[in-house]
Amino acid sequence: MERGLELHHIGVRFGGLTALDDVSLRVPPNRVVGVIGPNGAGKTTLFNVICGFVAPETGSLTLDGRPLRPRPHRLTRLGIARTLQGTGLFAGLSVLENVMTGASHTARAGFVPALLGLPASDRDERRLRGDALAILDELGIAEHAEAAPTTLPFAVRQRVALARALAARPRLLLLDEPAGGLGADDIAELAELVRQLPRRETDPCAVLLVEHHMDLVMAVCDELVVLDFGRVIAAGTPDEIRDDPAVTDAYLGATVEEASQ
Amino acid sequence: MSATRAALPPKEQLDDPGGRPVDRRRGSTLLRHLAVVLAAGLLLVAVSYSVEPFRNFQLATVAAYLCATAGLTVLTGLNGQLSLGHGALMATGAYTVALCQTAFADRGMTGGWLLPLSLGAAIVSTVAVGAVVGVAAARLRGPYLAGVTLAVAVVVPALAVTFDGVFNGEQGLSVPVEPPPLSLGPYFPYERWQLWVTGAATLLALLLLANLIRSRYGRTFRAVRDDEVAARLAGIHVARTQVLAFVVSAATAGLGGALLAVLAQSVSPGAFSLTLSLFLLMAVVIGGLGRLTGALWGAVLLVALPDLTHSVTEMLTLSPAVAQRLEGNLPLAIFGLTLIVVMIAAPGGVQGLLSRLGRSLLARRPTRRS
Amino acid sequence: MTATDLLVVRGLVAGYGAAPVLRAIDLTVPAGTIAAVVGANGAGKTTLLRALSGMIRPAAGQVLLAGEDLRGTPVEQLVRRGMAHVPEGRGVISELTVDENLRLGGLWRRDRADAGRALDEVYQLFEPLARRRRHLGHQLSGGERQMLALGRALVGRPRLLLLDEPSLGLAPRVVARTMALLRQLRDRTGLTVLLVEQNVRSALAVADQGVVMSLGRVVIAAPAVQLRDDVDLRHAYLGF
Amino acid sequence: MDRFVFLTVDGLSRGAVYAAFALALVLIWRAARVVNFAQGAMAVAAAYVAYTVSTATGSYWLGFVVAIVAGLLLGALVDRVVMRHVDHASPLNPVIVALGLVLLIQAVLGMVYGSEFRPAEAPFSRSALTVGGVAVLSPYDLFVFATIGVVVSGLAWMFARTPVGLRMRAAAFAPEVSRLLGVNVGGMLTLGWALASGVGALAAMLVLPTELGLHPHAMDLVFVSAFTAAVVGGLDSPPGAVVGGLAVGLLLSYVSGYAGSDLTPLAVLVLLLAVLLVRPGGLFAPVAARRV
Amino acid sequence: SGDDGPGSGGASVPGVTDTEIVVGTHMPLTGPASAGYSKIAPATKAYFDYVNANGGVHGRKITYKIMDDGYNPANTQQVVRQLVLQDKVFAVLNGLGTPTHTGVLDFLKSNRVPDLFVASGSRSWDQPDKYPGTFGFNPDYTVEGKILANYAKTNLAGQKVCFLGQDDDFGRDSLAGVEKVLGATAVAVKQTYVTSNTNVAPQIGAFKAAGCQVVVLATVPGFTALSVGTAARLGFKPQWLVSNVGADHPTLAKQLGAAAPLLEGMVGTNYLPMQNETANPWVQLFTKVNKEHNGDAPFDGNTVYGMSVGYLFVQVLLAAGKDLTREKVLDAVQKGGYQGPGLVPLRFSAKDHSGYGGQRLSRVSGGVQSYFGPAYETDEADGAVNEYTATPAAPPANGVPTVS
Ligand SMILES: Nc1ncnc2c1ncn2[C@@H]1O[C@H](COP(=O)(O)OP(=O)(O)OP(=O)(O)O)[C@@H](O)[C@H]1O
Ligand SMILES: Nc1ncnc2c1ncn2[C@@H]1O[C@H](COP(=O)(O)OP(=O)(O)OP(=O)(O)O)[C@@H](O)[C@H]1O
Ligand SMILES: [Mg+2]
Ligand SMILES: [Mg+2]
Repeated sequence: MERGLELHHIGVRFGGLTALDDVSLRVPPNRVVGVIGPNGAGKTTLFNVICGFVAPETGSLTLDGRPLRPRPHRLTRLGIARTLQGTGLFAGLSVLENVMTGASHTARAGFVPALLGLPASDRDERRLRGDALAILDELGIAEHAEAAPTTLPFAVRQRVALARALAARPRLLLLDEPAGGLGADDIAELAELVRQLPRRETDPCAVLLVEHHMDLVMAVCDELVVLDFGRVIAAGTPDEIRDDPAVTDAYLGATVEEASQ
Repeated sequence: MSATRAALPPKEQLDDPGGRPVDRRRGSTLLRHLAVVLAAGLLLVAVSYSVEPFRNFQLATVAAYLCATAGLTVLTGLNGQLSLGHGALMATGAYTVALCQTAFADRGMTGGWLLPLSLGAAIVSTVAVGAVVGVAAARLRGPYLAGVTLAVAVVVPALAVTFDGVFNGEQGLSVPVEPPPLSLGPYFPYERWQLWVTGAATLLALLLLANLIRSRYGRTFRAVRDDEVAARLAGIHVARTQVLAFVVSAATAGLGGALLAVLAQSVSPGAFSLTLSLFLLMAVVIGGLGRLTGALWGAVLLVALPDLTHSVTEMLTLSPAVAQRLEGNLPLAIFGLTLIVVMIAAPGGVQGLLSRLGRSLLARRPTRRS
Repeated sequence: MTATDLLVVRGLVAGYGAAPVLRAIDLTVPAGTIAAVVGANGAGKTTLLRALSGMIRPAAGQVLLAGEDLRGTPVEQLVRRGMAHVPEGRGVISELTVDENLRLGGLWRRDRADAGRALDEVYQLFEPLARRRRHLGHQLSGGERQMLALGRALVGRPRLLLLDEPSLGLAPRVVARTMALLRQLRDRTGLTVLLVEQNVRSALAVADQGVVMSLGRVVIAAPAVQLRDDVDLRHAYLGF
Repeated sequence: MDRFVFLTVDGLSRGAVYAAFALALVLIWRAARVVNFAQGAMAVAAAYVAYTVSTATGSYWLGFVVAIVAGLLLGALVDRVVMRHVDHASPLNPVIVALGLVLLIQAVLGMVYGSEFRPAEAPFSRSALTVGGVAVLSPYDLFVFATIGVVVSGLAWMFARTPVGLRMRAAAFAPEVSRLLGVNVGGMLTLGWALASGVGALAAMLVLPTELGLHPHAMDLVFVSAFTAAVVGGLDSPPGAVVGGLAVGLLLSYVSGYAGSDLTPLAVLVLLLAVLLVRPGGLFAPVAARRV
Repeated sequence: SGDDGPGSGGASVPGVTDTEIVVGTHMPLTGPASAGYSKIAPATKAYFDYVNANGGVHGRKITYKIMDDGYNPANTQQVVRQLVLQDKVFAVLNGLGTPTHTGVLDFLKSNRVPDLFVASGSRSWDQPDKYPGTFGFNPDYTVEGKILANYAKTNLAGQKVCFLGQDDDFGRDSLAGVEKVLGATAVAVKQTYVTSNTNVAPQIGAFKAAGCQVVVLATVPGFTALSVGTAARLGFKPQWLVSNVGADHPTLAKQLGAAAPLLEGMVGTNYLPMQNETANPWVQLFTKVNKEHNGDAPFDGNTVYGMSVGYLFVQVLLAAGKDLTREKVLDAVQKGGYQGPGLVPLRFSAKDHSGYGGQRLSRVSGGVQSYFGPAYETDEADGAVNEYTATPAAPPANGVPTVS
């Protein structure tokens, strides 16, 4: 039986500042779990713990029941991929190359074939390229394959970042504010896309999503976890969370319309 | 000078090493590159017959420098690591080749295979040194990396003095090299032979480098340069990649140094001073970072620019009093000024300038199908 | 142009290379009002703000601030004319502390005492910043940086505030508060705001005027209420 | 024991001059994010001006002041005429231009002054005072220490406490944003170059009397040591430059005193590695940047 | 192989026509090592111009190509090949520097280019079997060390002798000479310096602590000045015995500036007329040449040196005869017997390619450096240090040598 990613009693501190405090959560396979909370609540830090950029002071992680001691460059091998807040694309690589890089760990040809330009290396490259093009196609940005990322509109860059993460064929995808800077149409499309991820025919994956855009969160998440000052203050289905007064108080607040009247 | 930013490509253009669209490369990388290398080799042979010995020697020197600049441009241009110590790596190769050749000569061994063997040994020893430096380098960024490689550039030549029992101090070692094979005839010019040897070795090195750049390794080099965090998340072991780039770069630098030693038939620490390291860096930047053609322009400039500036000053007739002051200094002043002007006028280096020219010519061609 | 028009843009053309991104923008923002600029990704909203604050040089057209032509005014002089630009991507200086970033916003001012007061006010407005005075910019979370960037602009007590997607990365509660704050400032101090937003709903909620951009042109400029309430207009230009 | 004290004192006084020059490198790094490889050549140029003035007027102090002024001007000039026009998108470009400047300046100095050594006079006695039979610092050393102390604390104060210091740092880190905040970035850059070059000239005036003399290449070796010192200390930190300078000075003195001068380059490399492998941003590195 | 390959034999001799002889040299004109040395080649050239103005040698004018190598062996490789392969020089004359010139020995040999009067005191130039075309000029460092040590032994007997040398063959050979005379254990403290570290206080401090009374310096001028200055700072005043390389008083005085009086009493060596001996006919001749053909550049030991090289070369060309070939020039040098400005004998023979074989001591007194005592000659082996008593030759009337 598959158990997915589990965090147990994670605690992180930066100097005197408690970024995460006794946080436990679970991302079951093929589910979309959202993490929301005020700015500085520790959401990105939580991602950093899962990725191994930040070592927790307390607590532990397990993946499918096995202890997980994450290191960033080994994540894709474990079936975890992540996008970055901002986009973090390689400016000097074309879109296609960016996506191919995402699948680095699947390359099989070693150094010597590469150095000698042997067919093994060429085959590898062709396969990576084919896969990358397929993903770009799936996300509807194949036409930009040759472009330099810096010349593309923001929404397209966001998709490239997503494509790069998907190229790793993850079982768990960590998305950090994927809707940031997107317009309403793009967000709707993104929502559709994220919803589909656990239901893809090939390589379905679970999603752990950090986002401030409530429409998106409510539309795609199966479960929500709310952080405030590094602690979990609520967890449940979107509907439960929406009506939780503590969450409204700490995070949602009044609508803009109400607030500005 | 953060290392990760050390070499962002010019904005409007990606440093696709071959400049061809990515997805139309169907055939074998090896065959494609081999064809280019063979053509270059034939051209080189033809040239070697049509120019005088000194030009042959100069071309051979260009070839030797090209090994080093090509390696450096992979390191600095593609991988974003700055090295002020490539002169020291060249010295490592040069001394290794000197020791090997001397050992062979002392034992009375002869044969055409000895030189390739020595060159191989030079590469191996430089790889070892490069790996050690590279491991340290992988932890460092920008000016801190510059500081350490600068120290390496100073230390390695100094070791020749410290261990003068082996390396014979400032005076250095001589490199016994066999004459051209008799089958080429008794009067075969030595300099032409030198060009053939260095040219062949360099083309081979370039072939391998070009293959590597085209492979996923080239891509990971550049990915690490552009964004280390994203690279790690894409499953790339950043430190390992950086060490690998350093080692590859060291190997070619070692070969370059070894070839230089073979050309000069001698090595001494003074020939591999910090100045050489700095000049190599200038060469790759002026040539155009991150492209093998840029490394070629850089190597050509390293040899041609001093020669040119010297000729320019020779054409001036000066009174003895003025000549005393200008002699030597004027070429250097011209050299320095050229560097500054080129860097300001063409920040993408010679190669950047050429490709810009090429593109604007293409754009002006009336029959362009869309 | 009336005396109360703080910002007037006429026939502004600007871009990054050969092809212009902005093709003849005309725009008027009366003093003491909030204008929301909305439009799809790549419409040129950011480019418009950059051209206004001189970060890119317009190819043609005119920008008048309180009747004064801004052409040729160096970027660093514009704050002295009362214009503050919070750029896209926030522009927090990561190597400086929160306090230094904020002080930088008022450094150009002669009136040191008032700059100090403005600083205190910002700390009161954004209390997470007050807790992190000595933190370096890069240690902040995404939303904290956004607060810092906005706060820094306010320390200079601008007349005209150019905001590029201030809601980006902010928690809904803070978005609401920020928007409310803009209204307050408009009402209390007569601040004029040119607000670029993807978050059309919240932008139109606070704005007096709505400006819709598409492909480098202003396709419609109308009272915000009208854009908000007129279903046909909304469908035609905003797609919801 | 006497020898140890002697070597320590000697190392400290050497280290002080390295520190002075390292400080100039730190300044320009903080102001423009450039490692100025031309710092040595620029400082020598200023020292030649001082030499000309001093020999013409017979006044050391006039030359001293003129050197610093010349340094300030040269720095501003280099920024306005050259560096301003360099594309800083790749940080290597300014480095290459600086190397070009080195060649140019040294060649011009060689043309004007020839390649003979000129004497570099010290304003105070360099003879060590003896205390209890051991030679300790000379009046000149004390002068060097005092000058450097004043410069370091002045600079530290300027950067940390004054608006101009804040502007300079902001302009260096984020020129675009700084302009939006009303910082005259161009002016700050010029000021940074001028200050750094002025401090460099001052350092040269302090260093040269302890070197072989005045020569177009007189600062080449000092540059290497000072750059090492700055890197060891952390390029962003003026106190780091001082600590790094003293550390390098001491190390060189001990190694050549106890082990042999041919081992000094190796010792410097070992020091660098030892420090940087533990603290990759130098001893006084700022907090490591959060990158995700 | 190929004794009669193209280029040698036959009518054409590289660099020689009926009206011209082209010779070249490599020198540091720029860079850290150029101080002083950059004046040598122009002085030689000035002397050649003087000879050319007086009709040349056998009707041929001498063209002297000076190439700057910045004291960098890699550059030396390039410029010497340019001289030989492109400019087709007849010979390379007075190439300067041990590390720089060592690198081109094999190249010059395989191209059969006469490699005359190398400007350094290394013993490498004296290998007639291995490098038949290479000849030295300067007395070698061992000879010099022996003569300095001989002075210490006879005039400063019983004093504690110490030694500071450059960390290369210069220092090593010099120390070997000193120890040959004084005995292997006689030198109380031996220290070395590297040119990349300009602090010699640790070394000088060690001398002081050990109570050294005599310090032999095998140092380049910069480090002589530095050592003397540092010693004064430390209140240490030994008797300095300084190698010819680093003993030129004008150079040192200029570098020390106001501290020049510290040089008082310094004993040095030389083997050419001192530039301040205005009564010496050679100095008079060279001064005249310097005025007429060298832009009246500052006249110092390097000028005398450069012109002496030129004089010797003209002597050799004359001796080689009108029908000039490379072989004849080498034979002419080996024949030996040249008399010129030198105070000690030139030792050229088929078995000996080493150049001057002795030195005379000088002392600085009242700010003036002048010779004292006899000239000495010796070999680099265990031979005794002997007085050399032959009277120096006088220059020919018009300053141009004639066939002897
Ligand atoms: N490397 C660090 N050093 C110091 N403080 C840090 C560091 N990383 C994070 N913090 C602090 O920890 C807290 C949590 O940061 P985090 O980035 O996880 O917030 P977040 O929930 O992602 O916020 P946002 O929604 O604004 O992105 C913040 O107050 C931040 O300032
Ligand atoms: N630095 C640049 N160089 C070249 N083109 C650019 C640059 N910045 C933006 N562009 C192009 O200009 C156009 C308008 O961009 P702009 O950033 O102004 O749009 P925007 O409306 O702000 O979009 P978004 O909502 O994504 O922020 C886009 O097509 C974009 O690709
Ligand atoms: Mg976050
Ligand atoms: Mg925008």
